[in-house]
Amino acid sequence: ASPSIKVEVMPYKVHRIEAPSNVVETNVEELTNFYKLMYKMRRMEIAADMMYKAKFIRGFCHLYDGQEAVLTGIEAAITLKDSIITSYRDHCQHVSRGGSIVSLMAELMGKQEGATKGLGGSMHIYNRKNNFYGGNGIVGAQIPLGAGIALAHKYKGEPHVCITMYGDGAANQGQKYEALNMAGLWNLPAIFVCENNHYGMGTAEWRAAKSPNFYTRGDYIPGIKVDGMDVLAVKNAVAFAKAYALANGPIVMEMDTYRYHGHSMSDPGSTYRTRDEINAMRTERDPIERVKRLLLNNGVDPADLKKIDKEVKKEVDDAVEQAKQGQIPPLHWLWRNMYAEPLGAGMRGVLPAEYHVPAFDPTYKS
Amino acid sequence: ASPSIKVEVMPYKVHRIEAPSNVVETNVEELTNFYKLMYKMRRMEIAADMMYKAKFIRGFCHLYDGQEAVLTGIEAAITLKDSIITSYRDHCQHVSRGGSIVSLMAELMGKQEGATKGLGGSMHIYNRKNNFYGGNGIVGAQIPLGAGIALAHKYKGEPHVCITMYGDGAANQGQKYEALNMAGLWNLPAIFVCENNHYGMGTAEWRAAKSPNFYTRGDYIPGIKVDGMDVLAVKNAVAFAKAYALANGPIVMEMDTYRYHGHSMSDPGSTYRTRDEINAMRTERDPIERVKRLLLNNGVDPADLKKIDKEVKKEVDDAVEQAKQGQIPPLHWLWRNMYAEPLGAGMRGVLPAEYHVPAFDPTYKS
Amino acid sequence: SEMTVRDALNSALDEELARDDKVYVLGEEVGEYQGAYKITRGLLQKYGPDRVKDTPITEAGFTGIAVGSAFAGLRPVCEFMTWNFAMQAIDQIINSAAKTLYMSAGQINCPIVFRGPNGAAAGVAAQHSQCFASWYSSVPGLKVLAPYDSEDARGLMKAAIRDPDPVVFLENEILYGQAFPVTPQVLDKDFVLPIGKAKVMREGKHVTLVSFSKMVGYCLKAAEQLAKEGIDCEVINLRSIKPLDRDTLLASVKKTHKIISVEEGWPQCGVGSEISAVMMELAFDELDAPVLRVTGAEVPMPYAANLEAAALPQIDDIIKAVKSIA
Amino acid sequence: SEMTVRDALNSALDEELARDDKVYVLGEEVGEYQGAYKITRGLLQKYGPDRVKDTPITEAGFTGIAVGSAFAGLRPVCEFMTWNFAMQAIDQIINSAAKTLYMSAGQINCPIVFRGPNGAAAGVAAQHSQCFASWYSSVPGLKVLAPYDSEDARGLMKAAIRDPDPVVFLENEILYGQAFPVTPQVLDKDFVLPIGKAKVMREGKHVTLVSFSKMVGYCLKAAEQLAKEGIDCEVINLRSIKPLDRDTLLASVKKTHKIISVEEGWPQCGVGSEISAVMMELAFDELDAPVLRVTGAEVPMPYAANLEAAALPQIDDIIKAVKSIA
Ligand SMILES: Cc1ncc(C[n+]2csc(CCOP(=O)(O)OP(=O)(O)O)c2C)c(N)n1
Ligand SMILES: Cc1ncc(C[n+]2csc(CCOP(=O)(O)OP(=O)(O)O)c2C)c(N)n1
Ligand SMILES: [Mg+2]
Ligand SMILES: [Mg+2]
Repeated sequence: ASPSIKVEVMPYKVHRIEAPSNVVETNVEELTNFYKLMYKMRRMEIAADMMYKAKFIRGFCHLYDGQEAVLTGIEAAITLKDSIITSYRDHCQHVSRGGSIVSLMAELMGKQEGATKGLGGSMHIYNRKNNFYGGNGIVGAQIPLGAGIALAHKYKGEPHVCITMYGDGAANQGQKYEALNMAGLWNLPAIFVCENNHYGMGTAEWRAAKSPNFYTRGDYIPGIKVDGMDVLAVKNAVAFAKAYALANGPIVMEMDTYRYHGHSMSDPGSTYRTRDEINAMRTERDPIERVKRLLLNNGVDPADLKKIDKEVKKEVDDAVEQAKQGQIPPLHWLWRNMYAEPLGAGMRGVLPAEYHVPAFDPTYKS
Repeated sequence: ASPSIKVEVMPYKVHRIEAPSNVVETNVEELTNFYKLMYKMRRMEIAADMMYKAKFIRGFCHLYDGQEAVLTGIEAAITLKDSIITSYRDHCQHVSRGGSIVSLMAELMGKQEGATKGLGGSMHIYNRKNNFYGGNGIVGAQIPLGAGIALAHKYKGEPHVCITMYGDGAANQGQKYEALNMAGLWNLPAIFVCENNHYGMGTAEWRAAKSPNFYTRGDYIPGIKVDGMDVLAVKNAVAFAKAYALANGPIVMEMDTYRYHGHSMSDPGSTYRTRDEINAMRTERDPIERVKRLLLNNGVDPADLKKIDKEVKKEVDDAVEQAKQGQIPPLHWLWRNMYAEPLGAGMRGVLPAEYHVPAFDPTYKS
Repeated sequence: SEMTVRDALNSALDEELARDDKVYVLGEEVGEYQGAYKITRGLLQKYGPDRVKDTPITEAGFTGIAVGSAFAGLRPVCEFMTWNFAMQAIDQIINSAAKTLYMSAGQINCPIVFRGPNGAAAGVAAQHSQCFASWYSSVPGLKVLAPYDSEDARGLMKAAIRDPDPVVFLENEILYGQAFPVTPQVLDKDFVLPIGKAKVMREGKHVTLVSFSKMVGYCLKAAEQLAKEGIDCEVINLRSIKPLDRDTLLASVKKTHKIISVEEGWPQCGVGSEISAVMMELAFDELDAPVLRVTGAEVPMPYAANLEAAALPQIDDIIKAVKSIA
Repeated sequence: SEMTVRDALNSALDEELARDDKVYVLGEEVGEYQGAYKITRGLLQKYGPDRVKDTPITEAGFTGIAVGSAFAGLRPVCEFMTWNFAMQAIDQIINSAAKTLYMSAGQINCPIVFRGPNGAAAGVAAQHSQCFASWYSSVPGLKVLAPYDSEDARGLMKAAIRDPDPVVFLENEILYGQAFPVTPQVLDKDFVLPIGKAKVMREGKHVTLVSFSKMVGYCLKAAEQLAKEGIDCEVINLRSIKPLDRDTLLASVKKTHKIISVEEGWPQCGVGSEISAVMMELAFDELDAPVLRVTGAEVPMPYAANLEAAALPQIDDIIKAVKSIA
């Protein structure tokens, strides 16, 4: 095992709870893994951007580049038995929860090799096996859903938490306050992670929230504000929050982060914020560069990182090519998996007297 | 004018704001009016209870006895140009906003002489002329509606506030948090009055709210907690809140009060709380008895109060009798006032080919 | 023996809670208060607060929580005090519960029952009287059931709880206290009715009456009276509004060649509209008369008893409609 | 001259904001961002932040606020980024906006327009593609409009804003960028179309095609192709789904004796079901063939382009349906 490194992260701001230490332990091996995963996420999203512009991808497509440290730090602090649910900005959860880049890219391209067989698209990707509950297109809806998943963990007596990710825009949704109240009443092992990337579409946080201190917005529920551009700060805080949530109940985390791209592909992302702001984020707070510096400062050979870069790029490029070779779904897949028990009942097609009995066939063998 | 009396009320609890003085000025005349109005409310609700049990009233019927000081104190601090909106527990607003007891009773009995012509019933009573917006049956829905009425006041440049009344149960509704946020962002002259009668149906406040300190539940919005069984405490606090709201924007008020009856007529109101609790409220905190004591301590002749009692009882009894004599609405009123501009379009009746063009006729002359 | 619809629902819930510890009940006042309409009476005492959960009055939130827990393998029975209040939560019912299995390519199913009284009760006016049968039945991914009698209530509730998909279960407050005869078979703890199948309540050869929930009783009464005048009605209880049992309807129309739908909901785009459209498309040549709809009047529900009655189908209306084509 | 539907909506909003200072616009991104789909472009700059209000992403809340302000005399135009998101606010639309005039015995009207894109766009999958025409059209107290071309968009939007009742205004994202010819009359600042009236877009004698929104264009194209084969279709653009212009439909059927409805929404209890039922009840003897429905397939909308196309009516489907009865 590589020797322990101690890193001081930005002190946490807290609300109704005592802050954990801001000295985080790590090592070269862990940092290297973080670097790899975050760089993979970055390249994936850049590839998605290119593929979208080349018209291989359609509809809504929301990219995560800039925010990689949040998810990477979360995954480092929990296990695949803990659950995650998020919004439509869900590509990276797919890979962090064990999905392949090929199946992500194929999904974006609407291919049958896709993570959801071309049925779901960019916003609807899941991994039930590894407790990733998607991929939810309605702002705020995932918040009570996540509390419900936490309830299931507790109900079954499992020592697991559910991480519910949502944006600064979503943080104003009423259903969040309803979910927080019930999570509090029932002591659910629920971690509410507000990814504050400072904009909900084109609206700056302070224009949408009278109080943009999202870590305090649980009011009577404790909260912690974390530098969401620093994977170590995130890892440490989530480990703390997980222990807290299992012992006591819900906690709110605000991750101070940034999205480099526009909100979705139709948003250039530059009308409501300045180029300077974006550039400053990239040069001063980029989560990948931060880990890279740490690695170099701890004696890692720059050539090793270059090698990783090259491998990751190739992996992503290959995945894109492979996805391009994928097949579009056969038409009869329209009539699959509408019901787990279809009862033999015919569902109507576009034309009269055209009825189809939808099969339940999650393997799409038929 | 009768000489000023200074009364010390229970000190206010406050959240993010400085408390107003808890010494309230009043006089015998004002107190006498309070006494009259509150006793009228009390008798009305008792009459409604009896009429319900005698089957003159049907459906849902929610009584306000016990809570009279809240509305009476509010009305004392605002004018009829300020707006009020509330829940289904709306009988007393009808009279405080200038409606007659006859039209209230007639409405409860589904008569055409009713406040809403027998169309609305107990839960749907309004007085548009005097800015009373009902009478809303969906828990929580009146909260954004009230914020919207406040918005209209501000938009039109009027120096008026909207008082939005809701219960401790409703206080957990997500739409309240959405409305508070927008009211805060837009500095709306909105006063959110939580009537904490400690139960939402059969659920005690602490079983429904992780934090039952409702005056603090605006979080970043200031709040004040008031003895809602003391009309002077309410009057004083609402005057303070009105000035605050016009100058600054929204404020939350928690009125500590109690409902003597069950939630609605189908609830005996005694399975989830003890007889002792109810009796203690009646003997120790009754809002009418409190004013009565003040009047007597300030030299009012008990006979004068007895006289008022008698007059009020008679007024209510007469109103009940008059309402009983009312007519049931004619059948063609089914087809009135569905649209302000019905466009001559036929709406369908129960049977095929039976179409009716609904008239817009708020006077029901036709 | 006889059993009320309330007891039928209560016993079905009780038995299913006993049968499968993944089943739990949540909603406003379901626990300590024993249910606003006492459908959950005794269950808290028997199964404890983890399995009979009182919620705050926050429909969007607790529905989302229930759906999330179903994604994660529990089997919630989510009570709405009435279906009117479910409008605050309808996004979770449609976008989360109904669509996720399809969107997730079969990965995440949602075994949940949404239940509560639907449609008009007595004297509760416009905001508390809406029928949601047509809305929910339009949504692929949902199953929509509406029991009429105690047999339906038991058999369909058990079927709904055991079903792996989201079921919208539309009860009727006025029927809760009504007692119906039940056979020993109905009382069996494994008495489960098939979802998607209608029941012919009365055979007849002249006109088919098709309805659901409380209106089934009205149709039966109308049929009785009409029988005295020599008009022989077949009465079909839909039980399942989605899927709709087209086969049973078609078989009946092939016999009677005349069909009338009866529902308490509004006419436009109602359940009756669908039945009419299905008959058009699948039985046009069988029809000896137009398919007629008897429906709730197209008005927000008024409070006064006489207006309320005028806004809802009465037995006489059904008789009139039948006579107009018989 | 030509005008896109986007510009038609934008100019209508602009002129109505200028005409009546009680009119204001609110919704997510309507101001500084100029509208998610740029329908409100330039309006913030012209009318300022009190009349063009950006809201947080809190549909229930801002819809309730808009409705409350309408009760108090303002005339809000409440934008939903898409109608899918209005499910979070549907209780305010139905229980507050639609029912209050009736419940208040004519005291409190609600002059409000709820607007935004409805139904399927391109590649946005199951949670962003639902058509709500049938649901809203079922509700007495609401008026429901769906423009097809730029004339519709201008004339109906202005009518909706000037109307004293709540109007549900269902736009279509794919049409926003489409340009249509407009006459000088359409460009008049007082060009107002009557609510409740359908428009015959094309006269014909063999088969009536009735639809709304984007499908009107498909019907016109289908009619063109069928004309080449000697089948002469009449094409009706509903414009108003509530009230439904039964007279225009009946007049057409009296001529063609055959009618087909076309919509992108789901079939069960859809707008087509209602049209079918109305024909049954009011034109049974006129019908030479069953009323047919061409509808969106009964599935949550899939993402892949080929499946999405298969889930929605195509011009060929309309042609097939026509030929099956022509
Ligand atoms: C209920 C609802 N309203 C509106 C939208 C449209 N919409 C999609 S994402 C978004 C912005 C969300 O911002 P935020 O919560 O900050 O998340 P981020 O995109 O920044 O990750 C909006 C308005 C939606 N999907 N759902
Ligand atoms: C959205 C909604 N859910 C449930 C109900 C049923 N209901 C009516 S009143 C009530 C309790 C409300 O309690 P609270 O807000 O404390 O007001 P109170 O009745 O005590 O004045 C409930 C659950 C409703 N009308 N609306
Ligand atoms: Mg954001
Ligand atoms: Mg209460």
